[in-house]
Amino acid sequence: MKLIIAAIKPFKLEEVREALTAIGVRGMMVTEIKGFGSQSGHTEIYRGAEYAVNFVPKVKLEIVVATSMAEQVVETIAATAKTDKIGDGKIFVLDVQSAVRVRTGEINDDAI
Amino acid sequence: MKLIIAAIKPFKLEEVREALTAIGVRGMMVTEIKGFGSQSGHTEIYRGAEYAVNFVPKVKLEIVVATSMAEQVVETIAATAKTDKIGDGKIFVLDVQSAVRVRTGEINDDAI
Amino acid sequence: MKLIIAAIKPFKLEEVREALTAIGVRGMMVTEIKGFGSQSGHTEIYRGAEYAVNFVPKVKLEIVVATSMAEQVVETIAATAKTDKIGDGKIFVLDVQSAVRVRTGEINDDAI
Amino acid sequence: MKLMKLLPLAAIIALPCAGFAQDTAVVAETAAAGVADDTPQMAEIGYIFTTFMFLITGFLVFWMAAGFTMLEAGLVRQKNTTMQLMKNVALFSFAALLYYALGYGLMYPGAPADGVYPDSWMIPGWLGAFSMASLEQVGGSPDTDLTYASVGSDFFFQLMFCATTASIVSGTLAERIKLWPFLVFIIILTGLIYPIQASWKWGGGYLNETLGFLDFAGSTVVHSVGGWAALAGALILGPRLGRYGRDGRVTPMPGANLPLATLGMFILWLGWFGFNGGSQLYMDTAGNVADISRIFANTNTAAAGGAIAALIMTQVMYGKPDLTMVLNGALAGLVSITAEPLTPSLGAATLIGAVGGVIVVFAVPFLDKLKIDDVVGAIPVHLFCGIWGTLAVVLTNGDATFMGQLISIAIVGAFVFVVSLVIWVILKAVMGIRVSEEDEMTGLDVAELGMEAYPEFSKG
Amino acid sequence: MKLMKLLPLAAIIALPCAGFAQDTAVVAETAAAGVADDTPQMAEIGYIFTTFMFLITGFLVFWMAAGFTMLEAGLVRQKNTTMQLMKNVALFSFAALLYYALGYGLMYPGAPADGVYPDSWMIPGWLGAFSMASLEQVGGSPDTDLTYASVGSDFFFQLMFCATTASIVSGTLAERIKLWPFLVFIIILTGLIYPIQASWKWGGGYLNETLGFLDFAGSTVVHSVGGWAALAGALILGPRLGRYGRDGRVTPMPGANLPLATLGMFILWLGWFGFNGGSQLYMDTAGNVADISRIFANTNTAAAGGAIAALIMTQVMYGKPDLTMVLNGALAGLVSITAEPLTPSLGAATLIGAVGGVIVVFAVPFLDKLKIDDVVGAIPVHLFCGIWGTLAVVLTNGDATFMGQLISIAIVGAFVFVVSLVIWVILKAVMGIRVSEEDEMTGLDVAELGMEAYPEFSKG
Amino acid sequence: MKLMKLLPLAAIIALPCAGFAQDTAVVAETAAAGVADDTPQMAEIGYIFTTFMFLITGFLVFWMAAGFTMLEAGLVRQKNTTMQLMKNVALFSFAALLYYALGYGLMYPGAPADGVYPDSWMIPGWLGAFSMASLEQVGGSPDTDLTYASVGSDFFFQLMFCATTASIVSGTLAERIKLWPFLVFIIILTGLIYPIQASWKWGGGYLNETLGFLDFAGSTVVHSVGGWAALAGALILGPRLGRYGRDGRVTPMPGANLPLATLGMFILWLGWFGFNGGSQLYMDTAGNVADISRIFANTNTAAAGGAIAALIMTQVMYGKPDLTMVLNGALAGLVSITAEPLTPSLGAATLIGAVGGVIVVFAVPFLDKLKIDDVVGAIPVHLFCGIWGTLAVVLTNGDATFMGQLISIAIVGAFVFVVSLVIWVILKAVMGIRVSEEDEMTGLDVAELGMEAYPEFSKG
Ligand SMILES: Nc1ncnc2c1ncn2[C@@H]1O[C@H](COP(=O)(O)OP(=O)(O)O)[C@@H](O)[C@H]1O
Ligand SMILES: Nc1ncnc2c1ncn2[C@@H]1O[C@H](COP(=O)(O)OP(=O)(O)O)[C@@H](O)[C@H]1O
Ligand SMILES: Nc1ncnc2c1ncn2[C@@H]1O[C@H](COP(=O)(O)OP(=O)(O)O)[C@@H](O)[C@H]1O
Repeated sequence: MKLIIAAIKPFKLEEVREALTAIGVRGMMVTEIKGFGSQSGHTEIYRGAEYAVNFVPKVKLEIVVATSMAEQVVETIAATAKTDKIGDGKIFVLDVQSAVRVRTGEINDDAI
Repeated sequence: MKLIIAAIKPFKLEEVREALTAIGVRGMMVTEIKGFGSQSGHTEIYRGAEYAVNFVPKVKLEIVVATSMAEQVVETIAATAKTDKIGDGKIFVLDVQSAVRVRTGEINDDAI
Repeated sequence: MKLIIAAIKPFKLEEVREALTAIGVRGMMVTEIKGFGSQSGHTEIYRGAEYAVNFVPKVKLEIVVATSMAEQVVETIAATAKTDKIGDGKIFVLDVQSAVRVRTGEINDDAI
Repeated sequence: MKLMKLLPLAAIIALPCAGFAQDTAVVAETAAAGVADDTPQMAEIGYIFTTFMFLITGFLVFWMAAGFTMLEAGLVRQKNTTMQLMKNVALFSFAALLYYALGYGLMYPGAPADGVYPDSWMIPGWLGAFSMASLEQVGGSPDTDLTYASVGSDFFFQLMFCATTASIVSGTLAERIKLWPFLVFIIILTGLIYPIQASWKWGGGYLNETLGFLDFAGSTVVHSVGGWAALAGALILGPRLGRYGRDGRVTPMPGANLPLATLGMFILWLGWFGFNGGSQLYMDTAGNVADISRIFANTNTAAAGGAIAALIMTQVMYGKPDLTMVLNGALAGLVSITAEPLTPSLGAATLIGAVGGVIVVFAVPFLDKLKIDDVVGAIPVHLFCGIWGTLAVVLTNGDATFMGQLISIAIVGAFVFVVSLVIWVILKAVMGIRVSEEDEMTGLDVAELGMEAYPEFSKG
Repeated sequence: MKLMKLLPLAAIIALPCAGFAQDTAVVAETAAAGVADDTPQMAEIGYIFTTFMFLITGFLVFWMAAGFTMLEAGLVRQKNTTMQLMKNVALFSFAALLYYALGYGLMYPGAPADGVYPDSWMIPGWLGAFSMASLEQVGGSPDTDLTYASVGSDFFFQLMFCATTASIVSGTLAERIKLWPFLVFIIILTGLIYPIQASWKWGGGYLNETLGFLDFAGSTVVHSVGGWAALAGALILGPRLGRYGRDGRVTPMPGANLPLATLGMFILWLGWFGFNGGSQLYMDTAGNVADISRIFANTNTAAAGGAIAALIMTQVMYGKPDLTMVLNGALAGLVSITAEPLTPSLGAATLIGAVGGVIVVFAVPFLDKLKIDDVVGAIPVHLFCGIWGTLAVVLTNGDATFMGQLISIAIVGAFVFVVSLVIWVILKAVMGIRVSEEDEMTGLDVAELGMEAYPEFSKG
Repeated sequence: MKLMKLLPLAAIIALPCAGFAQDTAVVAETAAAGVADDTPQMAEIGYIFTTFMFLITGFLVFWMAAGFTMLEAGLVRQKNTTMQLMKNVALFSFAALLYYALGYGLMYPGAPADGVYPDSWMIPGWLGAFSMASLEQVGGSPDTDLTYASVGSDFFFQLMFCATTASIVSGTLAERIKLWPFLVFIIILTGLIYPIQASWKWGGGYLNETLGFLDFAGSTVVHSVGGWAALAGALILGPRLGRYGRDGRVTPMPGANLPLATLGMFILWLGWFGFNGGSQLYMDTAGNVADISRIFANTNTAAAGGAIAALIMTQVMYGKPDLTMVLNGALAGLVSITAEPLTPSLGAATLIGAVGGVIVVFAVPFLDKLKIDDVVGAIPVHLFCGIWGTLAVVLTNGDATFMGQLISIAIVGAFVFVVSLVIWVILKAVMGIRVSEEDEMTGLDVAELGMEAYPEFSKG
């Protein structure tokens, strides 16, 4: 199995979720994060003092899928989250050794 | 070492933490997440408009433990987080290559 | 590539970010977490009732870097986040199999 | 409140609420007044002063409804906030309806004229007759008694006291009680329980006539009544899940939004000037307005005394001052001075309030010892300090007797507590008053209302 | 408001605002009054009562600006909160300036004396002359007419009504309109549209003189006017991105902070006592103060009726009560009683308010069907219930005619809606009224103002 | 405030606070009044009007305490919010006690009768005698002077001004000062510093008698005094950690809850009507109530002017309007008009307020240049605009002289700043006024109070 970690723009979340459901992804973990990257660094003024905004709000998806499915999931996210504007995000793939579904005790591919 | 990632029901957090402490887990990272899974998808009405609730609040645990301990930790979480109701959550295990304790510089098993 | 996960004290975030930028890290994901560890467990009183505070606020950094850079990043974080006080945090390193930059489709080292 | 009023009721009975009589009435009166129609008749001036005073102090007491709402919304956990808001808006609205439909009539059957109670009592001195409130006709009526105030202003003012009593209950029972059973209780409380017992004192009933009970603005008649009803509810309802460990360990469930709670406290403090000041009931002479001034000053200093006492107590006892206790302390000071805000000197008022603040600091953990789960501390503030304040009347008002106060407290307490207990038991049996364990864990907002109070804020 | 006033304007015209005339004036008057200078002359008493009443009811209406601000800040999404706060502070401030510079003069050209309009009208009965507001000289003027109230208090009170009208618009158009075009519209609304149409009724214009239109405190003149302007804006501006799916699916965008919204509702409820009560315009006799009391009591019960109606309706229709609808319901009750808060009995007032509550529950989804995106429900509350309330006058006030009410509603509505529509179209063409898609998705706070309302709270 | 008052003090001295004298008193008076006991004597009417006016404007000023609390709680960072709430509740409570114990007596030793100061001065014109405040007896006293108002109402009203001064300090020093040293300073400020300097003007002291200083409602006597004390504190306390980089870079520390800050601003705006209006001190004649009306209208328009000025300035200077500056701007307008809210025309008042708004926009970054860390902008608003407003009196009030104003500002400023500086230095030496670096980074809520303001909201 693979753990797919993706940082995307918040307003893309719903679209990505629908696309993933469409290809059969049955679960994920979503976290609000502060992203730092090339998009960062524009400046704002607060009460007359200028300052750099280094973090931009992003959404992190963590999805565990069967190895066979991983590529498709990555492509789907990449396709759906794309706006061609800087800050679209990143997708990372890691190896998962095992998985358990708490409710049933099913393991690995059956668990996800 | 192993990284154990678990998504559980929020109200189970305290119980799970106690159970893990009991078996000697000395640290973890806890994050509030929005979970998507089979539990998701009931509908609500807001100001007369019906809509589907796709995300349910979950808590994500991330725990790094010595390989020898991994299985026991997974079992403990699975046992404690269980309510037999849909949405109980998932547990994933990943490989960790190295660990460092910032304060002391200790590494790997000594760091956790 | 490596995924570096670090739990540090919140007020160290800016310092660490600057140090990492200095050594050429171009991106990261930052999450507010509740940390459990040896630092935890002091007690407070609320309306006359004593209770233990088991979680302390921490910041989690997730950074994917080229394998060649991983060690330096770990050292930089360790050096910058250090206060020699309990609760300084931990750094974990995991293997990353692949990476994609959504905007451009670049992969792996080019993506980060 | 100094004296109950025959006249409003007389007025009520006398006048059908002739809606469209407006213009005729106006014309009539205008004609009567003749040329100088815009200069009040001398006899009207006191009436205008007192009526206007009721409207102003009345809207201040109304504002307390917002105060309770913010206080409670700030002291419950995030997941039960929408429900707490809902309960507070709904309870005020139902109180308004019920006090109109039943309460006002029951509460003011009128004082006895040389020992003989008017027929407006069903059981003389104990139970008034049923009648819906109605106001003078538009334009006022020629035969209005000008020595008091307009029925409308009196009704408006008194209604707010009834609603206050109801607000007290919602805080104690928060985070676990179902909406509708709670509202059913509120309907009974505001339509029957409150007005009936209030008639004993302010309606010229037994406590007033026979026991010489003194309760200027309602430490007992309003606050302890709310407290008793809440206590009965808390006993039947039981504590929140996980609140009390077997080992007697108390798990704090910190309020989610302390700025809101603090705002609520300030709103209540402000409203209390109306609560106590308006209870002077007359502003038609220099003496009365000077008394109202005393009341404002005393009310303010009592609150300050309560807050400071709680601040110092928690600093000393726990090593760290506890804001929620300080907020309760200020309210405790206010409740404590409510039974007699007029006669104490500024110093005495400060001390009476300070004692209230001390009581709260001890009462809150004490209730936890008894495993009585009072989410916002309403019982310590309104019941305990209501009793203290009622007894403290004897310290500064020579007309009050310790026994007269004590017996009255007991009578009112017994009546309200027992009746409430019975109603809660019935409600529990009939419709169930508590949400399911799962719903309670999920939080009432999502489980019962499907609406989060802070949907976009992630929970830490 | 019962009658328009010649005198204030007379005063305005008569007196230059002689700032430093203070002391002389004071001296003069003091001298005049002689020894008993601190006892008001009999003739002054009614004047003092009414003036003071305006100041108090006026500050209550001012407080409504905070109510709208909190209501709207609570019902928009987190990312647009700072902008909503900004718009509300700014719109009140501009309303204050414009009503001073143009509005007050346009609104009160004065009623015709035996059929003949004073020259203070440019178009008799339809358009007043331009003049900036100015107050009596310091110390008051010897020749002040004592039968009404001071110009300052009247101006202060009336200004708040103008600002209220503006507040209504901001809620509907929230989360997508640019700051400056919005403020330009507000300037036109408060400087021209509102006062001109208000002069038709309260300035003694056509609707008042010829159609016998009755609108006590402004269900039409204030609330529906705000509603019409908002509706025109919503049509030109279009709904928020993603609000309405092609398949007719409506995507709810829940308010980010319901305690804030609830606080706003309570503030508005409180302010409404001033809004309706002060519209009695006189408190110089027992009859007038008794009427104001009726108004307070009726206003309160109508709000309660509206809240309960919405509570029950949503419980029955959706299975779960909807807090945001209950808040709208209370406001709906208030708007509904505003056209005639005096003549109804308490029972009638409750029903009139309750009908308002029902209207809102149906109107909100109805507007969504039409893809008209009203973020806070201002159109159902202020426009729909404003119309209902204006028609309901005939139920309790014999002087009102159904046709007179209906035609007046239509005239005011047509004028405000058409003029607003034109202005919105022009603004759209000239400066553009809507933020870019990207900015809207990012949220106006960061995109337009670079300032988050809750910077430290992570978004869930 | 127009003139200081001999009489209240006379009353104070004359009457012991005879708590239980109530009934006798009441009876007496009633008897005196005889049959028509509910119609005020003609001579009482002005007294009732003025007294009631003080109670109402007084509760409005009380409400400002909630305004400061919300404003500050909204502008500090999340981690210091509970502490800010605590400080505000505590400072008001201590102010209430100290003004009763010391302040009121010190502040009103009474004006000189033909040049001779009464013995109630320790140092004639400069330092009053010590005496605790006490009110007329219950029921009022037969020999009350009816030309002014009740002592109770005057005390209540004046107390709130003292508390306002204290509230100003807490905002500037937020996020780093320890609770108790702060409260010790507040005790000295409200018990000694404020009343002593206030007696120079309002107590009939030197500034009033000799310099002809005019400060109607306290731009200098209240606001700049708070500002000077805050400035002294900020200098001794130093800026927040990380606020100013070596390279002169300023790190913004954005307020955590802008809706709260906006609510606070609206509360202050509302309270200011009482602050300035009540300072007319009399409402017993048509002239006085007309003046109060002028004051209400001018106060409102000045706030609007300040807000709009700040809105436009920030738009022009930074390209984006800054809400926090707009909030400061409205308050700046209010402070600016406070020294003379009566004599300006509406236009002049708007401009005076607008200048205040401009001042704030420049003053806030200016203080940052000087590395003076004022968390909420209290120094620009209350000190800078307090000075501006005091000087601006000469523009519309012929009685004011530029030098008289300037010298008075200097005397008051020197006294308050120096004394405050000394006290801060002593406090720093004796108990330490600043929390540890670690505690400051952790946040005062957890470190000092062990209680988070928003425990369940995760920090973004
Ligand atoms: N090396 C990295 N490790 C972890 N997360 C990253 C990394 N680089 C970027 N990200 C995440 O991806 C987001 C978008 O990246 P950014 O460089 O801003 O734009 P782009 O993806 O267009 O290059 C960042 O906000 C951050 O959350
Ligand atoms: N494939 C997955 N990858 C990551 N997280 C998952 C995955 N499937 C489920 N989860 C997490 O587990 C939670 C519970 O899963 P769900 O399918 O709802 O119920 P159950 O665990 O009973 O099957 C989800 O809310 C989500 O947070
Ligand atoms: N085994 C672990 N797995 C994951 N995170 C951990 C682990 N141990 C500690 N942490 C994280 O590191 C933080 C600091 O660890 P702690 O034991 O409190 O202090 P120290 O790092 O000085 O030993 C914890 O709050 C937690 O977030």
